[in-house]
Amino acid sequence: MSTTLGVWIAAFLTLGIMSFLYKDNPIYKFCEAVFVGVSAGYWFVVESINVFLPRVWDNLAIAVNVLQEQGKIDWFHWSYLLGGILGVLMLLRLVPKIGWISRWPLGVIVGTTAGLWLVNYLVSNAMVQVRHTIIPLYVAGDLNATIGSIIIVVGTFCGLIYFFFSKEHKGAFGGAARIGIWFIMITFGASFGYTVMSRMSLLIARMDFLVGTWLGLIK
Amino acid sequence: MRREVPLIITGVVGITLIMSFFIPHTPFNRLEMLFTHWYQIVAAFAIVLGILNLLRVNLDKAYKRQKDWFFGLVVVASFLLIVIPGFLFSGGRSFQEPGTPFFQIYFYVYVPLMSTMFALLAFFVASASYRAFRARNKEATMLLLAAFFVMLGRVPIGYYLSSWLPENYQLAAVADWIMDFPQTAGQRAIMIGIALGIVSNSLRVILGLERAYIGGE
Amino acid sequence: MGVFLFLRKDMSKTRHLFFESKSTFFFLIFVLSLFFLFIPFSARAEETPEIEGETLQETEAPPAPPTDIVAKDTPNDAGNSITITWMKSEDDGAGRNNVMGYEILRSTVVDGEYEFIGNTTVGAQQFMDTDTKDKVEYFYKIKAITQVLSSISLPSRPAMSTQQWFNTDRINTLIAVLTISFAIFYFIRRARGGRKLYVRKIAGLEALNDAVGRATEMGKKVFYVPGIMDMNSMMTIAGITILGKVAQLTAEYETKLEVPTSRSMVMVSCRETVKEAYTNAGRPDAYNDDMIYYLTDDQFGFAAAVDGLFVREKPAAIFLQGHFFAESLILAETGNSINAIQIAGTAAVAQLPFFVAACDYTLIGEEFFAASAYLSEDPKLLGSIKGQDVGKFLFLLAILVGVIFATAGIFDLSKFFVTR
Amino acid sequence: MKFFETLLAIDRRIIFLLVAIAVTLPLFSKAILHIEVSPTVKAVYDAVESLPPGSKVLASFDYDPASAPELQPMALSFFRHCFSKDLKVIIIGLWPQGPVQANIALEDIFRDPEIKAKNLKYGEDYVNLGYMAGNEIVIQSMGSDIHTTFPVDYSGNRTSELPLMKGIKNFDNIDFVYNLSAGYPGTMEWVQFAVDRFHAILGAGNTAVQAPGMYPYVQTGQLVGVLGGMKGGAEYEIIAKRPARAVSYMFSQGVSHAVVVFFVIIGNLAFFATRGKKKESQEVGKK
Repeated sequence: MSTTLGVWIAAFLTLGIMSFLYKDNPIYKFCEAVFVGVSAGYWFVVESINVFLPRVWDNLAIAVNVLQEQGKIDWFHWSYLLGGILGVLMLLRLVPKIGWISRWPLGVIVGTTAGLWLVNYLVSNAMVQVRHTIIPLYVAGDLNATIGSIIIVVGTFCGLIYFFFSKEHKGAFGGAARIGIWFIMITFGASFGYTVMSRMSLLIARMDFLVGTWLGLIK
Repeated sequence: MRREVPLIITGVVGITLIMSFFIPHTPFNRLEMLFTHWYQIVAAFAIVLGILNLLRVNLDKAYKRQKDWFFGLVVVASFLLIVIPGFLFSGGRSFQEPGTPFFQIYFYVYVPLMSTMFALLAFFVASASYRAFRARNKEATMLLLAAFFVMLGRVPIGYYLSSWLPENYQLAAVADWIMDFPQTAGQRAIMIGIALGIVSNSLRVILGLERAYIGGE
Repeated sequence: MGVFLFLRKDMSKTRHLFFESKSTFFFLIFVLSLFFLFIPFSARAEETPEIEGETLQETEAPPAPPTDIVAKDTPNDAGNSITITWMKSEDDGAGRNNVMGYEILRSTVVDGEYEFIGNTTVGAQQFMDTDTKDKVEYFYKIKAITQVLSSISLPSRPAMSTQQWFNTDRINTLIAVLTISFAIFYFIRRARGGRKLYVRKIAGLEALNDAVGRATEMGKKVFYVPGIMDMNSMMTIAGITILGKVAQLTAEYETKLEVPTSRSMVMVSCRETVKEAYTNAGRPDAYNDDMIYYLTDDQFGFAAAVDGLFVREKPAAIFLQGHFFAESLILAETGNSINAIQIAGTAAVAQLPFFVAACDYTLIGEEFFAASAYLSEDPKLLGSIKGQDVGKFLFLLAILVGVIFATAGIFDLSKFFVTR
Repeated sequence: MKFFETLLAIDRRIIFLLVAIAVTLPLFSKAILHIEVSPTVKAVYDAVESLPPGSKVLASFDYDPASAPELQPMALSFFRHCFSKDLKVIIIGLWPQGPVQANIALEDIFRDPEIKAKNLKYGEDYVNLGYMAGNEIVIQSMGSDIHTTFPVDYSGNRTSELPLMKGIKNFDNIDFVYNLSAGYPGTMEWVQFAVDRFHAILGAGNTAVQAPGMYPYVQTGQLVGVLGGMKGGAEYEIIAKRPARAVSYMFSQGVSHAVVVFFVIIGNLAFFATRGKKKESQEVGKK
């Protein structure tokens, strides 16, 4: 059995969370409260020291330094001041009367997200995938590759048809959409099957901690 | 004013960032990074709002002796338990180095909680598959079969069950085959669809047609 | 929309749709046999690359120098880079075959002193100097080296790095962005003109009303979780838009709504949205900031807390709409265990299977993004859906034509989709 | 029939209990099961194997302790492979806890006498540049200059003063990129930025959940190969002929899997068995 205090605390918290599987109980409530408090605190510290300090403080320090030593205005680093101002505007939410100003930084962030996602997903999801679906159906002398190609092209094609919104899924079109949803279901099934293993691994490691590290039953 | 200004900001920023993808010239080549950093800065500021809300709700609960008030106090106490050593006693910027008080709490309290919560998925995956994988209709049958073969093909049991078959018919090969072809095809259709959905949704946001996130007057 | 119905817990509703018992059974057998038939026939060839035995013969003569040194501004970049190409030494891979690599030398004066700036392996014919000052002329020499000897090429003509205003490598992406955007604009405009557009039913969205209605009947709460990501994800933004519609319903039905969030900014945005929805529904008095609250930024801390809320509050309807990761199944299974109606939606492909398995309805990928437009019934937004269908049609057409051409060996259309 | 009906409505907690037993009991056994190496794992192994000694390898640790059970074994066998082939390893992390996991792995691997004998030096044979906030933007910025992206390493040394980092400017000077990923940012971002934009050669280890999502990229060649979950880690250990932790957990893995498969079969049997009966009673009801 472990003689480290930390290991005992960890074991208590592990069992406390697991007890939720049986039913909600005070020990779980306690662990849950600890979890919420500690994790909120963890991210608060990390965001402050790992993001706020280097992004705002350090960049402005560089900007001021350049100004003092070279007398030049370093636009790039000064622009972080604007980021800091946006952050302060966000905090104006705490003042009910002018809280609506916090919509400005929100607008900047949503605009950034919309612009970046539009291009990046179009390139990496759509164009690249379309490109790799444009393949010859028939591969001379290789039956597997031929069947594989056909499945990929037909599956992608029909799958996309399923997502058509402005046309009723009827007749041949509906048939294709139907085949499409079969492919989508196979995708889901396969991903799920693959996941079972992943999740079991996590539990194995946790159980190994309990019976091995904590209780010392496994040599 | 309360509504128009943020919408205009959103539109201008969005279009600028789309343009920056095609323009290698400065300052456009740096905009993506700059705006992402701004987001991080705003998020770092905003976390204060969340934390204040969390503390207020829980202290309120304790003060008014509402149901489970004790656990409200636990939330506040454990928040302070990590924040105070984090800011004051863990060597400033090297607060995450092994050995600091912050790291000890991280390692012995936060990590086990996180790992265990994650590990609960093993149980949930089992109960969900028991319920969901039934051959109720053709679609469910597809789901079931794909899951069944992949599940078996990925572990040694699958090997023992099918080792008498020729190599390409063994469960591992079947699983690989499903993953390589039908799975890839389905995934691709979903991915292309998502890309189009994002293009359309982003445009609606940039054009100000979709503005729920901003609120009203 | 039977696809989603098989997932409902209430089986009696689905029975009429797909319950031809024998056919399903035979179908199972049929598909099973198909799986086995389609398995690859030939073994995967073990590829063992042959390594040629290299014989390093040391000779007294130096290697032939590289020739035709060409230095050019690297295209499509933000400057500070020059690309150098050359014809390899005659003793590289041929001749005496003793070249071991090349060294790249640089100078700002053609007959000045050349400094070493980098090296390449044998056989290379290109090097990118990424440390140049813009608008300054540079000359390059390439040195072929053997184990002991070396020979230097003639200098290149001067080259200068500059910044470009347009990335020509991305012209196809620009065309794609413009085409699809134009299609969307066009149909938004057309919809404005009052033309009615057909949009197929999306089962999960049809059920939205029922779910909130059920919560009202049972006198229980509605929970809405907008994912665990911040406003830097389009999925969060889409989730918040759908929240607007759900909030409008809960306001109308006078049902209690709770929105736990994992990010502070999402909390801020959700408050704006819900407040606006309650005002629009004519019930601003029923709105209260405490309906939307922050828990923790942590993925599993958030999941633990929301799980606790689910089992204690026992909501009748749960909406999981946004950007989710592994916690998806933790939330959905717990929601399932308390018999809540669950409607999920996400474009996180890896999480979709779990929502499909544990929720009553799931908005899959593109459906999730179309949801806000679909729910609004605003013709302009519906027009944008029609526009994205045009994009889909074009991609389908490209695949179809491209595959036909590729199979016939006429033309490789996939070239147009190469992205850099 | 009654039996099957009870079975259909079985309490989830019984399933939970059986899963717990299935996972725990095999931990006490020392059995080693046969493990088939899949082509995508072999591809990653071959890519590393084909690198000449002295090649520079970039390893990005994009996961946290929660996913360590799946990814840590991959980190260990990857480090062992690299160091035994005298490759130079540069460690970074896009997740704050990633570089910490890398240090834990290094500590483990240096206990191996074979690796210890090599007397590896920090700064010359491997470096840990630490965590950098910014997700995919970090990758993009590394594409132009790694030194400005990571001005200092994990312990605060100037990156430009580390001997290993001297000749390295961007992805052009990196021979192989290995990414251990548990989500976002992760392999998808490495593909989108390092591969699509800067033509890096990328291999990856993913949680088993993510791995299927990466198959399209493997198929297109954007990704050399991918290790999926603990099984992928075990396969790598097998192909490298160094069975370790992942291999030893495989027995538990197998048994727990069998239990789930068993439940799926039972569920379907019960479903088919009770279905006919339900139909009858419904028809009776109609009359």
